[in-house]
Amino acid sequence: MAVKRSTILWAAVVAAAVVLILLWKPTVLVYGVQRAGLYAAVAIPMALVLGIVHIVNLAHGELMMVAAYLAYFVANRLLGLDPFVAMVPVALVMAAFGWLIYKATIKHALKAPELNQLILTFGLAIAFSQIANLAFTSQSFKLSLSYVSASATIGDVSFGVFDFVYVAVAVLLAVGLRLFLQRTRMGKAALAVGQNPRGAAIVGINVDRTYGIIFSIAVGLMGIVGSLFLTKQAIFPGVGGPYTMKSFCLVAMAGVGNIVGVLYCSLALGLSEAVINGIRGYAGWSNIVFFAIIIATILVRSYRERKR
Amino acid sequence: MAISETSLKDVLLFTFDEINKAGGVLGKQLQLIIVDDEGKGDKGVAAIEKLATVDKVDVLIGGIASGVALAQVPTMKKYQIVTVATGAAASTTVEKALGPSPDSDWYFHLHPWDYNQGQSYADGWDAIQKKYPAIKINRIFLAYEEGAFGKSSFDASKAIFGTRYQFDGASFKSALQGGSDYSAVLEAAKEFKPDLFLWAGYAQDALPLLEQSKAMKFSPPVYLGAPPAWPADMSKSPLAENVMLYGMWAQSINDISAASKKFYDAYVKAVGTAPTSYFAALSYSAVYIVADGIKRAGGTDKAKLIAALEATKYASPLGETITFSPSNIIKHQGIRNQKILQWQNGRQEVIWPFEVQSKPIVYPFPAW
Amino acid sequence: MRRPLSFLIPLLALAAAALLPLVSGPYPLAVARSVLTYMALAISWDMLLRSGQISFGIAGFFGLGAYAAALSVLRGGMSPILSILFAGVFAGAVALILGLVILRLRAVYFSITTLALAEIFRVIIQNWSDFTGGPEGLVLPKLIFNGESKSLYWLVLAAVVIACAASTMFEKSRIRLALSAIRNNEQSAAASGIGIFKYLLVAFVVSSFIQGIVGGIQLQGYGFASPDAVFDSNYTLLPLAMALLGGIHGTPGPVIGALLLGIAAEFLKLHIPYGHLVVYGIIIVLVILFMPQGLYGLLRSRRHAVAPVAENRVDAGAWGK
Amino acid sequence: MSTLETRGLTRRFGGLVAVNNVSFSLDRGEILGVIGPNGSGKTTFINLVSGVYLPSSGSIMFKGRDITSDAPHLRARAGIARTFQLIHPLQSLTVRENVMLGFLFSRGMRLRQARVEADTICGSLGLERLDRGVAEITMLETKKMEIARALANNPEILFLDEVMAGLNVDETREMVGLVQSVSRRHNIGVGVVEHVMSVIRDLTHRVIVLENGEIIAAGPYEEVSRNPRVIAAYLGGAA
Repeated sequence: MAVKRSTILWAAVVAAAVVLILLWKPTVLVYGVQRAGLYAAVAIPMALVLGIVHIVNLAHGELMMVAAYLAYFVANRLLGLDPFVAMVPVALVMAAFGWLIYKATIKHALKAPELNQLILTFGLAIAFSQIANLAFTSQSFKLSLSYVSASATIGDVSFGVFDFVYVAVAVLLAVGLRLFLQRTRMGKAALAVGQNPRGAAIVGINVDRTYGIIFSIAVGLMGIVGSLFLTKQAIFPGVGGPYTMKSFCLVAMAGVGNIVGVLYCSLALGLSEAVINGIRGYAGWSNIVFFAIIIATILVRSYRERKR
Repeated sequence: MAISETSLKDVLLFTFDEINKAGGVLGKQLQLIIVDDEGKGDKGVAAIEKLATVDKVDVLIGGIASGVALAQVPTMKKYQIVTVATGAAASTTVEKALGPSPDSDWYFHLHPWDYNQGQSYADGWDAIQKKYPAIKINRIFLAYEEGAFGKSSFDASKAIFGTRYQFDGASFKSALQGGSDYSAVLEAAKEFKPDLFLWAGYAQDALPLLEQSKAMKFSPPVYLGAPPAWPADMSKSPLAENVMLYGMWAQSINDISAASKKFYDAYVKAVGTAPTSYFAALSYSAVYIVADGIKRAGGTDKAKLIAALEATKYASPLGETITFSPSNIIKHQGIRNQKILQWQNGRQEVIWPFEVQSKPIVYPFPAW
Repeated sequence: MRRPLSFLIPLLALAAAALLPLVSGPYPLAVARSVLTYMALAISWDMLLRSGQISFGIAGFFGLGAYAAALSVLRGGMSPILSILFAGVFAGAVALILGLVILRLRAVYFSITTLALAEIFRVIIQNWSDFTGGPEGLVLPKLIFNGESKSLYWLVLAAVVIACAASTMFEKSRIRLALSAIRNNEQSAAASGIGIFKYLLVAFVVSSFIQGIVGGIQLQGYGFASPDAVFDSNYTLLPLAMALLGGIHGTPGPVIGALLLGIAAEFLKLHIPYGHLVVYGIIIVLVILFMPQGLYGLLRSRRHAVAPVAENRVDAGAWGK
Repeated sequence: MSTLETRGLTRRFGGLVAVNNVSFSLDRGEILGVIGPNGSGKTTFINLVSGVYLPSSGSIMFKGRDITSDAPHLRARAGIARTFQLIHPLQSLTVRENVMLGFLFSRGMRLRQARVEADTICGSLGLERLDRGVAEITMLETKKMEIARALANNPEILFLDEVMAGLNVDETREMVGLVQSVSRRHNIGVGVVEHVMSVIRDLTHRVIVLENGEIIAAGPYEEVSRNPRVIAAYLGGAA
C-alpha cells in the first residue's frame, strides 16, 4: 500500500509540473526531454559497467570521444557513410577495443581497492584525450547533416525534433539491456556476477569472461552513442570529459545497478535544467540544478534507508 | 583555451624556419624554444621562469588565454623580458595587472584589447550602415558563452552598443564546456527580434548553433559570430552561407596582400590545411616583427630593441600595417581593429574595412 | 635503529626543502611551488581517506579558499597573511556545516556529493558576479611578498609543513586508531565506543581547512582567481593520483607521490614537448597496474615482508553497496 | 530493577517482523542463553540492544535509564558491550590496538594508559604477541581478542554472538571457562547467542528461546530443553 501511495504522489507531482510547464513555455518540455535523452543515452552504458563490473569508469566520456572520432574519420571521411550507418562498424570496433582495454588494464585492477580502479581509468582518460590531441590537434570537427535541423511548428512556435532520436536510443538501450539481463543466458549470468561474483564463480560462471563481455558491450554501446553524438555536436579531444562527470552523477543518483532509473533521473534533470534555462537571466544557474538535485536525491534516499 | 597550442606551435616552427632559411637575422640564426603552458597558470609561470633564467631568452612570444597571462604577468614584470603578446584580450584584468608605462614598456600587445575590438565593431557597423542604406540596425542581441570569454565580450559590447542601440543578451553553456543545447538563448533572441544577432562562443558552437537556429526558424537579418576560431568543416556547411563574422585574417586577404599570400602558402605547406584561426597570422606577424626589430636594433640589447619595436611598421598578412601606440593603460598596443567578414561560397570575405573589402555584403541573411 | 631513522628522514627532508632556494634558481623553485601545492592537497585528501571516505571535492575547498582570500583582501581590506588563514577557516567552517549533513553518506554517494558540491561552489561564484567578479575573476593589486620567488616558495612549504604536522598528529594520536577502525568496520568501531560521526567531522573539517589554506596561498602567490582556474578538476584528480601512486593512509605516501608525479610531469615536458601528457597518462596506468600499493607501500611491504591486504575492497566492491 | 531490561521490543523490516514484542531482563553476574532456530531474530535482538538498529516500538532500559534511541557508541560507553557473529576485526590495526580502542574511546584513557590496560587484559585471557596484525592470528586468538575488545569498554552487560563458532572441542571448552571467569571476575551480565547446546547447558543460568522473533520459552536450560514448543521449533527449523 505504501509503495502505491508514493507512486501516485509522484505521478501527481510530475503531472502538475508538466501542466505548469505547458502553460508557461511548452517548448521547455520539448527541450527538457531531448536533453534528458542525450544524458541518458550516454550514461546508460556506464550504469551497466558500474552495476556489473563494479567499476567507475572515468574514461567513459573519452570512449565516446574516441568513437566519435572513429565515426568521423573512418566511416565518414574514408567510406562516406552516414553516422547512422557508421554506428554499426564503429560499435563493433569499439567493442573489440573495449575487450582489449579490459584484458590489458581493468582486469588486473579488479582485486585492488576501488580507488585504484578510479585512478587507472583516470589515467586512461588522460591518455585517450591527449592522443586525440596529438593526432588531430584540439581543433574541432563537425559534420553538416541537413536532417539534424528537422523542424516542427505548432502554432507560432518552431522547434527542432531531431534530438528525439536521443530519447529513442536511450529508451532502446535501457529496454534492450534490461531484456538482455533478464532473458538471455549471458545476461542472467552477468546479473549473477554483478550481485555476487564469488557465488557466481561457485556455480560455474566464468566471472572474468563475463566482466570482459559486459565491459566490451558497454564500450560497443558507446560506439553507437558516439556516432549519434557526432550527428549534431562538434568533436574535439576534450569533448568527453564533461559527459563522464554527468554520467557518473546520473548513475549515482539512479542508484548503483539501476539502468532504468537512469532514464527517470535524466528526465528529472533534463526538465529542471530546461526550466531554469528558460527563465531569462538565470541560465547560468541551471548547472546548479543538476548538482543540487543529485545531492538532494542521494540525501533523501540515505535518510529514508536509515529510517526503514 | 580554445585554440590549439599545437597549431600555434606549428606556425612558430615554420616561421622561424622561413627566416633562418633566408639567412637569419644579422647573419645569425634565430633559435626557438617552446614551452607548453598547458593552459594552466602555474605551468605558465614555471615556463616564464625557465625561459628567463635557464634559457635566458631575449624575447617572449605567444600567450592566448587571458587566465594564463594573468598568472604570468607578475613573473614577467619581474624579468621585464621584451614580450610580444599574441593573445590576452581581457583589459579589466590583464591590462590592469600590467599597469601603465614605464613599468610595462617591455610588453608589446599585438592583439586588440576587448574595448578596442568593441570600438572597432561599432565603427564598422556605422560605416556599413552609412554605405548601405538598406541595412538598418536598431536592435542587437548577444548570445554569449557563460565563461570568462563570453562574459567579457558581453560587458564590452554592452558598454559600447548599449547606449546607441537596443541591446540585450543571454548566456549559454558552450559545447566546449559540455553544453549541447542552445534552445533557451535562441528563444530569447527570437523573441527580441534583433536586426543583428551576435554570438560569442567557441568553434564547437558554430555549426550546432546554426543548425538549431534553422530548426527553430530563427533567421535574423544579420547572423554574426565571434569565436576565436572556426571549425575545420565550416566551409562545407550550406548553413554557413552569408553568416557574418569578426576576425583579423581570412584567405580572401590573399587577393589584396602579398604578405598574406606568402603567409598562407607557407602555412598550407607546413601544416597541410588552411588556417582556421586568425591567431596563426598573428603569431606569424609577431615573429616577423621581432626579427625586424632585432635587425633595426642591431642586436638584442633591451633598450635598443624596445626602441626599435616602438618604430615598427610591419606590412602584415592581416592586410594592415602594424605599428605600436599607447592604449588605455599600456604604451605599446599594436592592432586595434578587427574586421567584419562574411562567409560567401565557403570563403570568408572581408566586408569592412572597405579598404580591404573583398566582396560586397549580402544582406539580409537568407531565411531558411 | 628504526626509531631514530624514521625521525631523522623527515627532518632531513624538511631541512633540504627549506634550504632549496639558497641553491636553486627561480625556475626549479616555480616548479617546486606547484609540486608542493599538490603535495599539501594530496596529504589533506589522504587524511580524510583514512576514515574510508573518498572525497572528490578537493578543488571545491581549494577554490573556496582562493576566493575567500581574494574577497577578504579586496572587499574586506585584510592583510595577505591573515587572508590565507581566513581562507582556511572559511573552508573549514563550510566543511563543518556541510559535513553535518553529508557525512551520513558513504562510498560512492559521499564521493559524488563532494564532487557535486565543488561544482556548486563554482557555479555560485561564477554567477554571483557583483560580489565575486563572475567568470572573469578577481585580480589582486599585488602579490604577497611582492612576488619574491624564495618567500613564495617558503610560504607554500609552510602549507606543506602544516599539512604534514596535522597528518602526523592524526597518525600519532588516538585519531589514527579511530579513523582506521571506522574505515575497517563501522559497527565494530561503534561497539568500541568510537563516535564515528565526530571523527569523520574532525577529519573532514581539518582536511578542508588545509585545502582552504592552500587555495589562499595559491591566490596570494599568483595574484588572481577565476572560477575556471581555481575550481579546475585537476586540483582534485592530481592530488588523488599522487597520493595513490605514493601510497595511501599515511604521510610519506602522498609526499613521495607528489614529488614523483610533479617532477615527472615537468621533466616529460622538457624532453617530450609534444605529447608529454600522453606519457603522463600512461605512467599513471602502468603504476596502478604494477604497483597497486603505491611506492611507499611497496617499500614498506618489502621491508616487513608482509603480504599487503587490499582492505578497501569488500566482496562486490564498496561501490556496489 | 534489572541492569538491562527491554519492554515490548519490536523491529520490522518492511513487512517482516524480525523481533516481536520481546521483554526480557539481564542482571550483572548472570549468564543468559539466547537460543532459537536460524532466522529467529537472535542477532537482530542483539543489534537492537547494542543500537545498530533502532526498534520500531518498545523500549530499552539500562540501569534505570531509557536508552532506546541512544547511538551505538554511547551504549558501548554506558556499559553494553558485544561481539559480532560475523567477526570483523579491524585489519589495519594490530591485536593490541584492537583491544586499546575500548579503553581509549569508551573509557577515555590516554594512549599510554590504554596500552598498559590492553596488555593486562590480553594477558589475563592468554593472548600474546600483541604486535601481530589480525590477519596473522588463529581463530581462537581472534575470539579471545573479540572478548578482550568487548571487555575494554568496562561493560556491565556483554553480548556474545556465536563466539564458539569455528572452534574445536578443546578450544570451546577453554572459551566456556573463560566466559565464566570473566563474568564472575568483572561481575558482568552475559548474554550468549549460541547454536551448540552443550555450551548453553554448561554456561548459562537461564535461557530464552526465540522463534519468529518472539519469546516462546524462558527458564533454566534443563526445563526449556524439554518444552515441546521449543523442540517443535527446532525440528521445524531443521526441516
